[in-house]
Amino acid sequence: MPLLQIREALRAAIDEEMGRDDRVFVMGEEVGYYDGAYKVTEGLLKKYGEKRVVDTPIAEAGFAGVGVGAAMAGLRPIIEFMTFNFSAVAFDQILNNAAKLRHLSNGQFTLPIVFRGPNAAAHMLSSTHSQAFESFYCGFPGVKVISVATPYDAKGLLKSAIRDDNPVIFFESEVMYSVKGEVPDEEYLIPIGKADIKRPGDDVTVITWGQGVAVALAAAQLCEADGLQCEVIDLRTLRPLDDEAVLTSVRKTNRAVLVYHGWPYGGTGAEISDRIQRLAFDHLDAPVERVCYEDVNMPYAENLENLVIPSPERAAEAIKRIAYVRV
Amino acid sequence: MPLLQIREALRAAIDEEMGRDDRVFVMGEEVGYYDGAYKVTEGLLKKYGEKRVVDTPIAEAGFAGVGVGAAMAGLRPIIEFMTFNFSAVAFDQILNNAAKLRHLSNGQFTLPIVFRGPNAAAHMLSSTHSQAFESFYCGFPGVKVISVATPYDAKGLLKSAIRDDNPVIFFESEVMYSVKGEVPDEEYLIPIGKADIKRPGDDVTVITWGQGVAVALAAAQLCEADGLQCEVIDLRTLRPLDDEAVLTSVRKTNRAVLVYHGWPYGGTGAEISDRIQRLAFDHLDAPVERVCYEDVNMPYAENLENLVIPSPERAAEAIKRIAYVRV
Amino acid sequence: MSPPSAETSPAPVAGRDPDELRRLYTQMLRIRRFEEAAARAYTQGKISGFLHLYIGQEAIAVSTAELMKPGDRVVTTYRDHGFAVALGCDTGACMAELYGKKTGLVGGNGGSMHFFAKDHGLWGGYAIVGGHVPVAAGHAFASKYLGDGAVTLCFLGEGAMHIGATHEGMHLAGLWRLPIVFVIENNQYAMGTPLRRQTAVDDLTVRAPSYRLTSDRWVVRDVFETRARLAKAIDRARNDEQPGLVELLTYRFRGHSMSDPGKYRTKDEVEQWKERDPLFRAEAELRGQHGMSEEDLEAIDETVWGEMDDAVRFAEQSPHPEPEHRFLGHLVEDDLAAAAGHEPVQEGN
Amino acid sequence: MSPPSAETSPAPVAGRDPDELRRLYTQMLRIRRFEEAAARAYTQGKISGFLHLYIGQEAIAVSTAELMKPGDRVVTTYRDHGFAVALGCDTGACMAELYGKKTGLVGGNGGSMHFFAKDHGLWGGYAIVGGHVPVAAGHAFASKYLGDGAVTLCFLGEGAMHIGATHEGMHLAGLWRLPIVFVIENNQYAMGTPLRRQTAVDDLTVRAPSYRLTSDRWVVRDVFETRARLAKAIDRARNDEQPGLVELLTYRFRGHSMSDPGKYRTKDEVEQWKERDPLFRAEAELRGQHGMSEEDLEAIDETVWGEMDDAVRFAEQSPHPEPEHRFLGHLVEDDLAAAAGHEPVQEGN
Ligand SMILES: Cc1ncc(C[n+]2csc(CCOP(=O)(O)OP(=O)(O)O)c2C)c(N)n1
Ligand SMILES: Cc1ncc(C[n+]2csc(CCOP(=O)(O)OP(=O)(O)O)c2C)c(N)n1
Ligand SMILES: [Mg+2]
Ligand SMILES: [Mg+2]
Repeated sequence: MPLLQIREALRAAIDEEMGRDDRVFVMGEEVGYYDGAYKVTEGLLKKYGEKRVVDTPIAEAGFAGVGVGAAMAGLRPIIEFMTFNFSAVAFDQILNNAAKLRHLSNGQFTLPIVFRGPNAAAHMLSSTHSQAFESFYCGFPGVKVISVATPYDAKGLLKSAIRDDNPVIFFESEVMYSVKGEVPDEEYLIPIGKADIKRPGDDVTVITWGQGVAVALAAAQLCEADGLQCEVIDLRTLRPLDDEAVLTSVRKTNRAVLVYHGWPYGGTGAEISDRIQRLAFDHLDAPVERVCYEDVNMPYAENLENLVIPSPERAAEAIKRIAYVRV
Repeated sequence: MPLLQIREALRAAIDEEMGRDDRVFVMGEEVGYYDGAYKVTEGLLKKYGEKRVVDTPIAEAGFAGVGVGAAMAGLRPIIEFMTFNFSAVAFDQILNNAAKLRHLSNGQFTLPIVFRGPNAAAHMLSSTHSQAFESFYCGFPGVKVISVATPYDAKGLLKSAIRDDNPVIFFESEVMYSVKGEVPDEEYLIPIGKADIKRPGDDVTVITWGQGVAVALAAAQLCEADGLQCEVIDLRTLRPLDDEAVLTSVRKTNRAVLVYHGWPYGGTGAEISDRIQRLAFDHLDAPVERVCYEDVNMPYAENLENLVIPSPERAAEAIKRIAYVRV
Repeated sequence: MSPPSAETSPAPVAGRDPDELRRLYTQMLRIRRFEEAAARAYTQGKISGFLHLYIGQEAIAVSTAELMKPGDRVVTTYRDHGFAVALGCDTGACMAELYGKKTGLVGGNGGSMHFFAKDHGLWGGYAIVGGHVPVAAGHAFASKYLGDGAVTLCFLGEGAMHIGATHEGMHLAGLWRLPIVFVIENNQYAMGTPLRRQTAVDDLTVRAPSYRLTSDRWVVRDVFETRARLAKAIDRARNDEQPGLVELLTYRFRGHSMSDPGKYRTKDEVEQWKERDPLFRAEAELRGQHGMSEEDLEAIDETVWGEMDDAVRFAEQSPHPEPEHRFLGHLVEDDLAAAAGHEPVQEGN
Repeated sequence: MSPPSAETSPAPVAGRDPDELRRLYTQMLRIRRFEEAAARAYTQGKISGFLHLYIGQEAIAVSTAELMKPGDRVVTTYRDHGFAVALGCDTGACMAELYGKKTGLVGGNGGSMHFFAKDHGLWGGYAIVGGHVPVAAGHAFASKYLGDGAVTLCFLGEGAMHIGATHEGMHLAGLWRLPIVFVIENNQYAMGTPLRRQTAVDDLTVRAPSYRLTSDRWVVRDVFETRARLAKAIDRARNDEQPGLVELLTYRFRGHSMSDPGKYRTKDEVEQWKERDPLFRAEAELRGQHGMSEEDLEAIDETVWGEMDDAVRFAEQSPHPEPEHRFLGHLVEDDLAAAAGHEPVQEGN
């Protein structure tokens, strides 16, 4: 199987879907002539032209809203946020239009739209450029939320997202675009809403997504030295959550740790923790732990950023703590 | 003690603080000549003039940002959102400016600013006008978040919020502005960060805030018939959370139910649930339950809205369920 | 408040056919009576929430409806009943929506502020000020993309001119030469705030060149004039790649919503504007120039009231939405499953 | 890209004092060399994150610094080093910030995009496009409220003109007649997007009347001219309640940030603009009209490079911030507690 970078896998997904359906188009800042700020859309302008690869001025609320309107009118927009940090100025369009117009119109409209782009911290971009937005968007009834960590998942899930008839928020990561992995030549789709066990194990369930996946796998590795076998579950879809996958694992291991990029108060992490304590209460031998950002605005300084972002060591510590391994 | 409505208590707080400190001013849509969309600021324009009671055009990002800038420059703005639903268009100003500028500038600036207004569902305003925003804002490092349910709390906490040197998000409710309660004549402050036991009890801890408080108290009443004594804790401050108050109660009752207005996925409710399972794990005899909005966009139709919003009956059911009372 | 500066004297409009005027008059009257019936129901406590009346502005919706071709779209604000009635939505369904009934225009999901009737060209009433402007630009974007020849008409209050989303939506429409006309219904107030405290300019079309939009601006006194001038803007947008910005000087005779007593305006001012009321003027013309009798006029009114009484009756007798309805309209697959008889699934509950 | 239309020929500016020119030239050079040093460190992998260079636009920051009175403020974008240097911030502290060091201008919290130096009048570099415009209006609001006589100068790229926050901030400033000047640094590109694909107009000051802002517009070729014309705008804002919008036609000779090779521009275009480079022109004038020798010029450059080498050395030798520093700058009381030696408390951990 060919080895692709995540950016190439995403591009292949967009390219295939654009080839398959004339109504699919890409819109965002620098997606066209610049080939994408992070080169995800490289070559697409050349192939599909200005009509279907649309550069925008800096106006996220504007072009997010244009995407919503275009979706109502039968197109299938892929809206790129250069990073999800800039979606903060389009928050209302996602909350009050994308997520609500089907409901408000009592089903008169269908909104097949994908909002995608990199999310969460990269490296030394300071606080305004290092935020994880799933905690906000996962809360919205009316949308689906996806976060990918491998080229294979990126391609299969982005294709599904583009074909989905609902608004989908699709999270990538600047620091992961170059991550390579096998991607089959033949076409495939990955169903939205299904988690993936990235590493099987019997002792502790480690639940993760996005940038957290690599951290969790590294932590699992570290824990092996202590004889702990972690089951690492990559959620992939954050809304709707794959409760079954999580609960099946927790019922087996009786312990769960969440590892992810994002602030600690509330959000996706807290939701999963709450579901586990509620739906697997009698199976838990230890509290659910979360390893995520510290509760601060992300500092620019590298040494501080490294402390704020979850590390394999910090994750391993939490895993061992709830496995009651002396640390 | 005089009986005041919540709106009057809020007004008294603003009035007293404006009288006390020239740098305090109010800004927002219709706060002046119209006397406030919900009459919280009634009479203040007349008393303090246009300079300190500032009507704005419809430009939430604009005037929220003006507030932030004015706070950096030494003023103490009170920014009214006509409702917090409209703060969605100012999301970026709160996230990236209000919550971050002190940190980004390494403490060069202090941001004594209050964003206040009604929050969550009122009655038949449909989905764009019925949203609870604490789940978003509680996540931001760098702000405090308050939600009030009585005239006494409203006055004492708003005064503290205005005097606080940090950005404070202050939640009220359209449907509670007319709620009456005793408010002392003499000046008082209520400390930010302290929960209040609105009803003591030994059997189940019911944690609530804002519009949830009345629901929780009514549910507690209902549960008495089954011999259950609920301890109803009104958090009042949602960030920072008063962990001690919650944990002390849960260690006593070994059971907790959250009752609040807001969506179920993530947010403040999930955070509290997570903290309880984590910090009182060995004390819990049942999973923590949450009684909140159903996971839908709020319908306009009254009968549907009543089903989506938490009712005393629904709360009582959850309380009994985790107390293992047959329902 | 003094009368607006653009008191453009309407050039005598050709073709003032009495039958046509009568038809347009009746349409305007239907909107007015619909809203009067709604206001009464509101006062009686039969409907709730927010209710923003369009009374005084009807000529705009009626002119617009006249000009729409199949596929054209109207996108507007929460002040949306007038467009629904003018575009031919069933007044029973409109009233039932205000009552939050199952038979309502959007099944009780949206209420007064969110009328949608795609089949009638009503692409929605939106309640976040300015938030619909980029969406409307998106509709026009799709028209250009698909080459369907349709025009989108995006209505907004003058109060919406000062918010970011409006700026971005208009800017993109101008940049991309989209087939859209933005129509400002400048009814002089945003809630209680008169224009002079909203903005430093008098004439909102001064913004048009910054977006490369064509512009026009007039006092809405005459439904023929309004139709004729709107037609030109629509034509430019449809055929000449010239998106437009039109400012219509108008007035709402009621408060901002039912809860607003409108104390910020003088009686004099309201009276001045009543003289410009296109409905009143059309009636006067029918009576004066066209010699229509009092009885004929009353007969029209009776028919219209009859329709509205029926609408109210329909609304009152209609059932509430089924409880499961609240789970619909979120994800497409849930709607399909429900249609096939399956139970709803709830996230996180 | 063809040269901008507003190639306003600079009226011969009175008072071209050679000493003054030399001073301004040196200031511009300090900015350029600072950034060249930073770019080198970046290329060497010693600094990271985003680094947006100001090279080509230095005359703007230098003119501005000349005009500021105590209390006046500069608010700008992520392209902020030039202002920091021009306003007198220590280049060592600036460089240390890029290195993320404890001794940095903001202690390593903000990095390149977030220089703040209140005491020097630098009220910050902001990284969300347009997000700073309302904040700057807020500073001006405070000045008016307090009657302190200060002016706020808000700089933005031409790319920021199309986003909502900019519209709202400018609109409020115009409505309330705030003491502020908005200065568009139109360097022709927003990242890789040339102006003609950003907006349908050529001249961005066409927007000024919609906000009732005064306006001016010129090509930045000459630091004296730029200073003189900026001075007028500032004066109107300070003394006549006339907030302003100024469009400065300029160019960045480097890519948008260090990761941008700038392939979207032709060599020719860059060369054309290099001829307008105020630093280059000042040097030519010093050499030509004022007879400065090559050695004199080299001596200046050497001194400036010396400063920058010191800055780099200082940055490299400075310590990293202490780990506990990451908990500071959030809540005031935590900062006070830390100053008093207490441990930080973490919410939710
Ligand atoms: C973003 C936002 N802010 C505030 C409101 C509350 N609000 C609803 S209508 C309105 C006034 C709008 O005035 P205008 O645009 O002139 O329209 P009109 O009501 O006069 O038709 C306000 C402030 C809102 N719906 N959305
Ligand atoms: C809201 C927002 N969207 C996108 C970005 C990413 N971004 C940073 S700078 C920039 C280009 C800005 O161009 P311009 O305003 O002309 O300023 P210049 O960089 O040319 O100085 C973009 C798109 C951002 N920081 N904020
Ligand atoms: Mg209006
Ligand atoms: Mg630029």
